Amino acid sequence: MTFMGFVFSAIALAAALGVVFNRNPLYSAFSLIVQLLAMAGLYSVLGAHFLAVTQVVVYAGAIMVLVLFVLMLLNLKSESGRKLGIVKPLVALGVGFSVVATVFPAVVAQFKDISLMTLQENLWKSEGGVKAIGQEIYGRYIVQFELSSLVLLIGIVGAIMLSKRKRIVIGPREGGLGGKQ
Amino acid sequence: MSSIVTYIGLSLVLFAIGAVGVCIRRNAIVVFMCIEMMLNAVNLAFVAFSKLQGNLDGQVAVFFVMVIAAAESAIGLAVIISVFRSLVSVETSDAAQLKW
Amino acid sequence: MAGEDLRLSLVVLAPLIGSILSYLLGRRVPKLAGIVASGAVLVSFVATVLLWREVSPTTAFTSSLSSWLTVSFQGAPFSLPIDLYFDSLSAVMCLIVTGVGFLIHVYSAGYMAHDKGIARFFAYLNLFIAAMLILVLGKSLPVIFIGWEGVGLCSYLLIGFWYTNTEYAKAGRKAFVMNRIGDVGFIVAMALLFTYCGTLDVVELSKESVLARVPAGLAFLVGISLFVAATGKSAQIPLFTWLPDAMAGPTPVSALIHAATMVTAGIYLMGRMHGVVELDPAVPAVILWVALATAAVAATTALAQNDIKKVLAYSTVSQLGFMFLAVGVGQYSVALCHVVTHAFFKACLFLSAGSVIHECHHEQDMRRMGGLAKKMPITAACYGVSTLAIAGICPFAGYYSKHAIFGAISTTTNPFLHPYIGLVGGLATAIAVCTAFYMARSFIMTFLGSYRGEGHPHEAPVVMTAPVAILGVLAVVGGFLFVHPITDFVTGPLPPTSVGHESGGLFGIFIGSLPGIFGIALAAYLFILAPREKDVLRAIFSPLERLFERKYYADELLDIAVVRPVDKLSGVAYRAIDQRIVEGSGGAVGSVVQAVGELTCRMTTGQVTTYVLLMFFAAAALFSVFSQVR
Amino acid sequence: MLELGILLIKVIFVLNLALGLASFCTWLERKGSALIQDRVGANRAGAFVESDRWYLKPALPFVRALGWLGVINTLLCDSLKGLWKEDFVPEGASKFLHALAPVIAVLPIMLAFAVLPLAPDFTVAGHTVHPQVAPIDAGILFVLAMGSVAVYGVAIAGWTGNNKFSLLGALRAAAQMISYELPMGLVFVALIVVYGTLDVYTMVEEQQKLLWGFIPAWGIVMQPVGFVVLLLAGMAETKRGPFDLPEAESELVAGYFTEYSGMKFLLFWLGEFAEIALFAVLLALLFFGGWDIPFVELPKGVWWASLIGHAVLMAKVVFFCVLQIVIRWTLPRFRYDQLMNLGWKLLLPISLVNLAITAILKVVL
Repeated sequence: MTFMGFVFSAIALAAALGVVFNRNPLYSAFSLIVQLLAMAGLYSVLGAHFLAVTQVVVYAGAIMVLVLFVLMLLNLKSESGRKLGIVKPLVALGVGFSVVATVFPAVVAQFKDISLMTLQENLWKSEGGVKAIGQEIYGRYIVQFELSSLVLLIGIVGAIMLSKRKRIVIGPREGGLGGKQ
Repeated sequence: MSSIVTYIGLSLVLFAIGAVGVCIRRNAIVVFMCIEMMLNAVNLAFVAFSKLQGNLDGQVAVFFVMVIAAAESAIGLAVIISVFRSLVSVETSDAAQLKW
Repeated sequence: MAGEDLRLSLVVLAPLIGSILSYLLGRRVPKLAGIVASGAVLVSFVATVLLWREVSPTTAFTSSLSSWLTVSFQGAPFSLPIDLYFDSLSAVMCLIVTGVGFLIHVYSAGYMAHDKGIARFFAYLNLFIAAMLILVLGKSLPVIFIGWEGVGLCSYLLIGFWYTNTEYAKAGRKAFVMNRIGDVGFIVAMALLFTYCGTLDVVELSKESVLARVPAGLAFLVGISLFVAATGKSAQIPLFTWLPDAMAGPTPVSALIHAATMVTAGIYLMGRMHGVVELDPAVPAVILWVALATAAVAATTALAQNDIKKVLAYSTVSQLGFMFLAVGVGQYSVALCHVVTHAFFKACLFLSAGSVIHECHHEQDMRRMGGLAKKMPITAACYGVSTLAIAGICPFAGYYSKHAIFGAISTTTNPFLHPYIGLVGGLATAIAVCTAFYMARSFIMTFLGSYRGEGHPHEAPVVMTAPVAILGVLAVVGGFLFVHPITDFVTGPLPPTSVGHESGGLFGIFIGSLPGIFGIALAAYLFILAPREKDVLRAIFSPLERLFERKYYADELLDIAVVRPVDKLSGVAYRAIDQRIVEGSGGAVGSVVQAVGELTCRMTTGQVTTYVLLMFFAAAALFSVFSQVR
Repeated sequence: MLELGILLIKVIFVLNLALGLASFCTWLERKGSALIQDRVGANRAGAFVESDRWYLKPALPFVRALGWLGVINTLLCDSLKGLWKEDFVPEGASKFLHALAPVIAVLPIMLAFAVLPLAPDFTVAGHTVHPQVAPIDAGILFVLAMGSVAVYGVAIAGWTGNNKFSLLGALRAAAQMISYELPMGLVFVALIVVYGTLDVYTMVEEQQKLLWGFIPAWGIVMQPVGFVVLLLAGMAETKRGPFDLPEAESELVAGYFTEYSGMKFLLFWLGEFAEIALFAVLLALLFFGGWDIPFVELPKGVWWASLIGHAVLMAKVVFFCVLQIVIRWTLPRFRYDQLMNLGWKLLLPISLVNLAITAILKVVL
């Protein structure tokens, strides 16, 4: 891993922690943007320039703008004062630990002999990368590509249907929370 | 440590942080963002594997994950907004009517 | 896919697709339903014609569509190929099904034009054609069975087409249930054949070496099982009472399904499996006697019916009896000929009757008709021609096939039948006289005399008269043109026959037509020239008339012999097994599940975070387990 | 080491060029708007400068000329004023984010210049110099990515303003920018289809060919519709001209930078003008042949040819800067619904159809 790789990794980790531990969702969102940009940097370090740019365009340019939009529209304050308690964070840390503890040894066992940087250093020089990815997507993966476009279309339609105001609003159940409309 | 293990480790840790976030945060939008982060963690692993294998399958997979993430964000945020409309809250603990 | 394969698939697929399309389009634009459905059948017909020109008595096409259930069975690989098989027998059947089917589709477009369910109607009708084609094209018994069940289903759906009328719905159910009894026979036969012969392929099953594997003691059971299947579908004693009730369906349905095509499936099955049927000579004997009894019962019952469709229904049962007569004496191609000519003239009769009913505002009682010949000349002509054909008067279609059946009776070498040939021939002649009599009666009551109803009938629209006229023409020339070519054509799949080729000269023709002439003359005498004599006869035969009218109390007999015991048995079973064991154990299982559910439902807190936590733990656990395993 | 040195020089050159162009646009805006509005505009500061120092004497006429032209006023005085003004942060806003927003508004624009080539290659002392800071393989897409990152500067600025006008302005700006990114991206894709490459340098090289021997294969010839769409979308992206809804003075005070003052405010301004310059460069490079002079073939790899090429490019860039400013001061502001309709119902379908036709023609021809 190069120097830049370490820099981006550190940023990504710090920002990831920021996402989880910021009380204000808007700060979480900004942290996530930083994290996503750091990931784009990591892709770049790994030689996937096209993906790096796509990452910026799709995640930073579209998805996170949408999230910010929603956050600003709803104008939410920090999470309500209710205390987290002690059990939940502990259990959550247990989750995190167990994910890492179960997967990492298996992966390490799988890959410890293989050195990454010795492999195919100049695989995607210049614009060969974009061209090669294009040929993969429009060649072997054409069906999946078309399907994913269909998924996007359905997503758009679904989002519109969901956020359209309906004439009949099914209110919260009796005794449920947030009774006022 | 210039091996793939570094990247996989980073990917795993990011994934775990995301998972923890999903578990402990109550704001649905933050939960949603944590899920995005987990997707990204997996993407990183994909790209690293792609580099390791010397082919582009991993990168293509990342591309598709991004597409799905975009669709997911559109739907997810729409859901959150419509939940907000009826509950006046986006906290997951408030949207707890679907139970026994 | 070779050209033949494509066309062969098209034969079946066209009506299948037509079925879906006609429903989807017909719901929006009712007029389209008939056009699409008829078009689909026409496509099928054209494809069949193209294929038919390429088969000879000894060649056949096979088209493998797919293979189902590929398993290793006791060490030997077993698979169930879904194959279509097109030989000369299938060709003749296909031509009849698609050709007559097309004409009836066209007719239906007129007949059903004002019905709200026209889209549904044509969807069913096309589905029926598809199922019937699967039946006649299936290469193995299971595939045939698919078609067999398919036509049964469509028959049920179409009999009960006007399901808001309880009686009609019940008639449909009756047909369905009775067909199930026949199906049991089919399944038993398939099971036995597979157990002993190891194959269900019809080509394999026509080989003597394969059939020889059936143990001698079971040959009778196999043959009879097949015949039971045929009695169900082809309305033979004791399972014939559903067919007259099936007249509840729209008249084109009666013409297509319950006269021309589906009911002949039994004949087709007998012909296709003739090797199996003839394994034990007792089986053809049983077939013959049952057929004879059916023909007699149905013919006499028809004498006393006043409903025009009922008359035709009993006449169908009776004619089916004739066909089985030919089957019983081993002359399958002769039976097939009668299937063909019968399809022509009976479809024509039904469609004419349909026109009459249509114009008389759904009046079916012949006593309220009469004198329609002046108002509906084309229909009357067609009905008349077909009456002559069914009566077996010489140049008309029925004469040739019927004559061939009479000829066939004398040729039998079956040891169980040979001594009784005289009796059989005599009875058959008497039935033929009956046939001519009641058909002439129905013609006279409907078309001659003066009109006794209230409506103002006039000639049906051309979309209805044209198919009727075509079928009428076929009823005239069909026998003359087709009977001999068909018997020659199907010599590959069916045993060759010598019957029907001798002409016998003018005198022979006269003798052959004699029963028909006699019957018609009698009817003319009693109903036109001397109506009073009829009442005298009636007084004499009144007890018999009642017997005929109630179709020999067949329904009541069946009720006593089958329905009530089954009812009793099922009552006992319901109380003993269902209520105690099944419901009891169900309750026990239910309460256990409920108790467990009470416990586990505490886990569903409604909190997403809880679920997510559980999910992650489960995923981690699964991963650790599986990464260790490998 | 030499490589690094060259890179450093390139970076400095490009940064200076971007800032210079931005400054030029600032001045152009001031004076141009004055001209259009029949005013005189800035013409005092420095116009009467006097000095007794002998070494300054020769420079005085130039300085005075600059003063008369308003250059000193717009570039020097305004900057100094900005630096010395009070830096005001509204109550309840995060200081860090408040400071971060203008940086994010400027930085991506500067970065986007990195992938734009500014002159043909030339060879000096055996070294081939490629006047493009970062020839990455995603090429033109990088510009798009940077454009989308720039949204955050605006969004954060609006949010840290901690008032409704700022927030509304930010929402408008964000919506406007992501809306117009779509047609822009589609025009880029159409160009990629035409030239078969993502690399801007190669695109410019391609444009130097002649169609049928007498028409220069400039982007404007190959993609006339694309040019119009990109011009409109680009102006909307810069949030200027008739598209300045996010900072509409009459409705939102000053939109997302209402609460900014001093140098931070100037940074927003700088970012805006840098964006104008960026689009001018883009339009010149993608549609007007970059450094190409029609029917004139300059020798390859010679330094003076590159210099001429650069000058030609700059002339085109200046033309587009002027064009944008003239449009901005000529047309009235859109209504918000008109803005959205233009973006989604006109430009997007047009650019989609344009892309489809381009693809078909590419396959057919």
